[in-house]
Amino acid sequence: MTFTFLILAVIILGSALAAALRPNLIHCALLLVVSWLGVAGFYLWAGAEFVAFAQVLVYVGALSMVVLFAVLLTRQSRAELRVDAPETRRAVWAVIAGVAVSGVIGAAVFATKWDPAPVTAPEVTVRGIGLELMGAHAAALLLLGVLLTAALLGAVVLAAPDRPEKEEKS
Amino acid sequence: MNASPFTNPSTGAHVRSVRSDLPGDLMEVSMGPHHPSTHGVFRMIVTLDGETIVRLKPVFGYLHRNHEKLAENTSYLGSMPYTDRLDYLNSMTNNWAYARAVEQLAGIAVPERAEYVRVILAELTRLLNHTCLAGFLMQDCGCSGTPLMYAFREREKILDLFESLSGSRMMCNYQRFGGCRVDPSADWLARARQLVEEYGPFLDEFEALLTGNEILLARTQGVGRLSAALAINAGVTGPMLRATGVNHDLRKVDGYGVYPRFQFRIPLGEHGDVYDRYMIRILEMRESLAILRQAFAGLPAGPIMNPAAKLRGFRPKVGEAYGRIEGPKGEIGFHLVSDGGPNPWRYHVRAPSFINLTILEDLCLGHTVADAVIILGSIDIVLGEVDR
Amino acid sequence: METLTQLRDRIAALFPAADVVLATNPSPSAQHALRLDATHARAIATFLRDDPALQLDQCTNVTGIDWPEKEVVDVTRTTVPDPAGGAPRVVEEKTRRIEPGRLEVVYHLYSIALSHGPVVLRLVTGNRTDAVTLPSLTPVWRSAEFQEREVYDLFGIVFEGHPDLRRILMWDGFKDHPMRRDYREPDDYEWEPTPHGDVLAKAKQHYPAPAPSAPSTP
Amino acid sequence: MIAAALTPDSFLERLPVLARDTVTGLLPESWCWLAGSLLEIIAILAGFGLLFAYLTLAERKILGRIQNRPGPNRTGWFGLLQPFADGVKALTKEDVVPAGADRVLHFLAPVVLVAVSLLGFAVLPFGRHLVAVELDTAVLYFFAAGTATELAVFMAGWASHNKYSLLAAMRALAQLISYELPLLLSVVPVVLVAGTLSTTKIVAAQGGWSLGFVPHWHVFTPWGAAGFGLFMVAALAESNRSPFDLPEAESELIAGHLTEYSGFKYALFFMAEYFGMCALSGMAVTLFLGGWGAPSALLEWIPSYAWFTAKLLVLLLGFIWIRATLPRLRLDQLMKFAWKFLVPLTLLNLANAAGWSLTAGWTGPLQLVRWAVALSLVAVPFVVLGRTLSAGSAPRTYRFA
Amino acid sequence: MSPLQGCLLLSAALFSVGLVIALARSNAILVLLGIELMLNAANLNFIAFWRFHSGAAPATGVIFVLFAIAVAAAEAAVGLALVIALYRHQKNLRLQEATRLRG
Amino acid sequence: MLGTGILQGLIVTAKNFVGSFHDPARYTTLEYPEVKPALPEAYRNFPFLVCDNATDPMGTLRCVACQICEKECPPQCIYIEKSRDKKPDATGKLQIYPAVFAIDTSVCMSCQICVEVCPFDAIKMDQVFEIATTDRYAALLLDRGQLTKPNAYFHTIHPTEAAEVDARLTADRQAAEEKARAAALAKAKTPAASPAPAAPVAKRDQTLESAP
Repeated sequence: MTFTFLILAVIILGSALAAALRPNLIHCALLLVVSWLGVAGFYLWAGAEFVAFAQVLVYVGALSMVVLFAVLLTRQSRAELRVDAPETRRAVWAVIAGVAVSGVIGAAVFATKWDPAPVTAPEVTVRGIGLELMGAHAAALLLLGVLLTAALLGAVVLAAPDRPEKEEKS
Repeated sequence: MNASPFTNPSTGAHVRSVRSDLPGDLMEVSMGPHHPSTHGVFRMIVTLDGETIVRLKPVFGYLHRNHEKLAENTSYLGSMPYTDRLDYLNSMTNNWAYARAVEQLAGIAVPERAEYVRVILAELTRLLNHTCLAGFLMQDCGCSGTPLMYAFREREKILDLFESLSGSRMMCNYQRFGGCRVDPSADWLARARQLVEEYGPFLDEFEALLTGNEILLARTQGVGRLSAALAINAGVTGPMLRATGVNHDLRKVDGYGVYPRFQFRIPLGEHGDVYDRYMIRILEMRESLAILRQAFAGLPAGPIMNPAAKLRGFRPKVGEAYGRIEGPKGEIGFHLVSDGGPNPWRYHVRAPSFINLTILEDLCLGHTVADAVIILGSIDIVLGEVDR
Repeated sequence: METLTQLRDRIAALFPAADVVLATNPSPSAQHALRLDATHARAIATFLRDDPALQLDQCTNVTGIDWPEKEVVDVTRTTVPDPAGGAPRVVEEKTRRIEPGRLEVVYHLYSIALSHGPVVLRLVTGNRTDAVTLPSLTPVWRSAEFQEREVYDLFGIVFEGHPDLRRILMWDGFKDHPMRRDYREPDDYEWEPTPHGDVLAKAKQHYPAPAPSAPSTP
Repeated sequence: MIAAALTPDSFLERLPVLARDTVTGLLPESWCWLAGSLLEIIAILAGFGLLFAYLTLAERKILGRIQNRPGPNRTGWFGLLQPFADGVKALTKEDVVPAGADRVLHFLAPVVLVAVSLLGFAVLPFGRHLVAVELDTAVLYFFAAGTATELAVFMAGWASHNKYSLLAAMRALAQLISYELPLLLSVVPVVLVAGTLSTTKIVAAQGGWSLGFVPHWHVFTPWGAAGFGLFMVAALAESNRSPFDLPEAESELIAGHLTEYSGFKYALFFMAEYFGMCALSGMAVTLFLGGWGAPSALLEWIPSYAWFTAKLLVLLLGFIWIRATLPRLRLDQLMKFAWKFLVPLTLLNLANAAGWSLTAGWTGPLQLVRWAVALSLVAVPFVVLGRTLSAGSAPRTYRFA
Repeated sequence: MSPLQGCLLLSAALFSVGLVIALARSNAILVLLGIELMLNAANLNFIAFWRFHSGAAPATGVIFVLFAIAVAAAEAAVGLALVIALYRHQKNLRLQEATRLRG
Repeated sequence: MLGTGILQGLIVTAKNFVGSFHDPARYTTLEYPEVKPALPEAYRNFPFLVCDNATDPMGTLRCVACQICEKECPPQCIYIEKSRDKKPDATGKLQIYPAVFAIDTSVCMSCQICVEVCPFDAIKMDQVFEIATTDRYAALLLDRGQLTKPNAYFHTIHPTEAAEVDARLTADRQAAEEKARAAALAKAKTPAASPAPAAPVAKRDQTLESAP
């Protein structure tokens, strides 16, 4: 349990919690970007460089943009960006559910007897990942490619406006 | 929104398409009056759907100084320097149009040499205006000043000529009722001739810089299309009208001055879009060079002023006249009503920029903000003339 | 193109109820005009635009003119034969009458298709105060849109049927119509030290108190 | 021969490293790593800070010369003090935050932007021994670090509470979504051929010369030349430079996301723009132009970092030259250009590079075939796609009456 | 507490926060973002086990996370496309009002 | 092919870049305070009053306060008060002179109409344009003393026009003298005849008719 880990945990959870509470959609999205960056930091701390950079590239580089784009495309006015605060009843139930879930998982974590951790991270090079992907996980990779293509096409079809004269933007 | 009579096809009027089903997520942007691309203090209240314009209302008058009221309190001669300040790029043609209106009102003849000099100066002014416009339009398209600076480099040379002839670069105050104020010297004519010879290569360079540029083509072609029918009905004149393919040039139609003596062609557009408007002006400059060469060759000797014309105490008889010439921006006309006094009873300027602005909204609808800027640029307005 | 007189007769035949007067222009320009009455103006304008022999498709210029009320001295000369048998005498009879004030809108029409013109149309209001409504010709010629707005703004002529009749050069809150001959600029200017005599005198009038900070209403 | 005596590891070549070691040698052992890193950071900040300062001056002077005017020449000898005068001016100007602005984001945007645009320098090999961080995943890191720049532009635009800025924010997002993809895809062929994501190894892969004067840089292969062109176009868009400076379109959106910024925050935006430009140019040098490698064996005695700087400056000059010439694209045209032109070309280029590396063993006449195929794979799609892209717009001929 | 436990607790907490966002907020985009957070929490677990638990294959955890990130990206793209379609349809993003599958 | 137009443009800018170092036709900028523009002779700026003798500027002012320029000035920036007494002018004839002659250069628009309408060649256009001041009001109101400049100065700035004016004035003066002499002669011959009218004011040419 290192100091770095604690800082990362505070960043990740703090920004996620703040995002849960902010009324402003853009703030929520930007705070979640911070949270994702924290997660990337965690990967880096854990020694998974490649995953960390992939996380930044995908989440900060692409997903956040798409989210912000969606936020801006679906606004009616500036005031509209202020989402109404969560209804108390729903919020209470949600918090209860959340606490229950973390309670259960936490209890399980403490109840389980874990093996001692290895001292150093497993050595994973980019080359190694590439070879694994093209070797053992080739089928999964192909499937993923199909999935991504399908998702892309689906997204375009869904988001495309009914009127044909409007420009496709996303 | 106003109920629009334009939507009534039975009147035969030109319909302006106004979207009545404006969806909710619109943004209203007030572009101007201090916006770098509005060519002065001009304002467009633009309603945007995303970046697409669904409504545009031009607002102007920020430079309004009631030029016409001033003229009603000033003698006929005293209004001449004020006409310089209408379209401050084209003071020579403004002067000419005003002089022509007064000459029609009072029946003053103009000596032949003066007519030639007027043609020379008017064509130089056309070069000046179109060069500036090309530069400004490229600036609106997002060039970082380079075409504008090249245009200004050449414009300076013409302004130098104006300065050494009339004493002032822009506010020339040169034409008089019945002639011109100063007789150009042989030295001046030689310089002007040299400028004309050097202008063709400059135009070649300017065209090489941008006319074939793919980005410019993509930006300007098909943008801001104007139909010939709407252009005529909306009183659009000048290069804007000719870009729609209408063969209408007052130099040919009215044949005023000594224009009928010169051989020149009128370039005509086909699509009426921004690119056509730009190219028509470039081609017109080349025709102007041809006119200038002929005018230099044919310039007769003789007086520059009609000796019968009065400077002081000029009181035309009761009556009225509308005099117009083909200014670089379009038909510039002056409507004068005289009650026999030393000041005009009514003095009205038919400003081409002002009337060409009528169709701004029609051109911009359905285009983006970036297009609105270049469409406005291609209309070629000078706010001194629009607001008067 | 047919002469203006022929044109007037043709219009009179087509629109028998319309009152079309030939207004002559004594200046050397000889740009005579047709004065139309308000009720038929738009119909006649449409006819002028659409008639194949005229095709006045371009309305170049729209102007307002203000003619305030003025006293006119009409001189009628009558030749009276001298009863004594001498040379006939010319008797000048002077009558004074008040010519009522009116506002006038002038349209200059040209034909691009047939390259002729101008045909000048004039519309006259009843007076300068309450009967200042004229039909708008914007539905016929779009070019009149801004120009009629300008005339409305500067002269206060209300154009009926104009799609968007707002002030165009003056700001929306402005009250008066500055191109009218009897317009007096409001005494609202800011004082600034100027050596110009007139302005100085006006400033003294405007700010009777020595302190220029407290303007008084005139 | 002096040149031979100086290569490859001359004193000049090792000078920066030696300087660093001398300083860190003064400190206790446990501090060495920290001090070394700090020195590297300081060196990068100082070096690129100075480059930024003089790049602004150079841009203004070159633009001036292109436009037949002298450019800034009043402050100091030939205007050499102009950047500092600008800096003082920016620092002493009032910092205006518009009413209704999101103050926190408004403040954070320029800071984030500068911070993020500096990150990329960490993995650029400036010389044979000069790379701040040796990373196995350096290329991935570089692009991951660069992604947040448009996020900062968005923050600036959105937080300013200004409609022009908001439009700029939208444009920035759309532009990023469109250009991130071709930028990455144009890099992939290099990674594919070099077989590594490490920048130092990519540079090493381009070492050596044929006949002593034709370097094995990627730009001298058909796919590499195409990749370089595509990368530079995407880099232009990525760094918001003309003709893709849509978020900052001064003739349309006044200054877009910068409209409501003044004083030092405004200067920070400029700094970030130039840092981004430098970083992307540095990446292009690394990936395609052989990094710090000399163009000829005979010139190897010149220190590697000098070569890197020279190549970098040439690319930056290109940025300025293009800015001086071209008009700006419209948003929809920009996206069309990205999706219908750049992305297909980069994908084809990837296939081309794959074919190139598969046929590496071909010799003799087969080598000619290899070049012909690769060249046609570059040229034919370029012409065809270019034609479809610019369909309907061409110079026109006019009739006269 | 071992590092693994710490990581798992962090992951659990992050998952709960994501769950709370997804359940409590009514804006469709925020709900999507909550789900994204939950996915991230799961990824955290993979890396934690890969790093701090012996016996795993050397690259499995990393590759799992890579796949998960890719799937998450696809999910977000489709999700946001749905959001935009929803907005076009009902002019707001309140999920409570999106009660019909057919328009 | 896509890109050729762009390349063409790049070549043009490159040519201009290189040209700016060796081709004065391309590098057209003048650095103003150090390099002054060469003003053409016709250049006009604000008006000034011509006096014939530099040592006695007020005594030899050509202006006779006829106020034509004041009336004709379009922006009405000239302000003249006539004197109550008369002073002999350059030819020795008694004339009214301007007690106050002020031009508000903050209003003046340099149109040259005052020069054109002046029947006495008394007001001419100056070429001084560096008249920036820190005082917006008083410093821009030029009074009689500031406005008056000798004929020699007029010769330096507008030599051609000044020579014409001088020739015309000399001719007019001679004509007037001759006429006066003839009149005196005639008077001597026939003292009953009415005295000849005073010499008419110098007329520039036919285009200038006398003021209404």
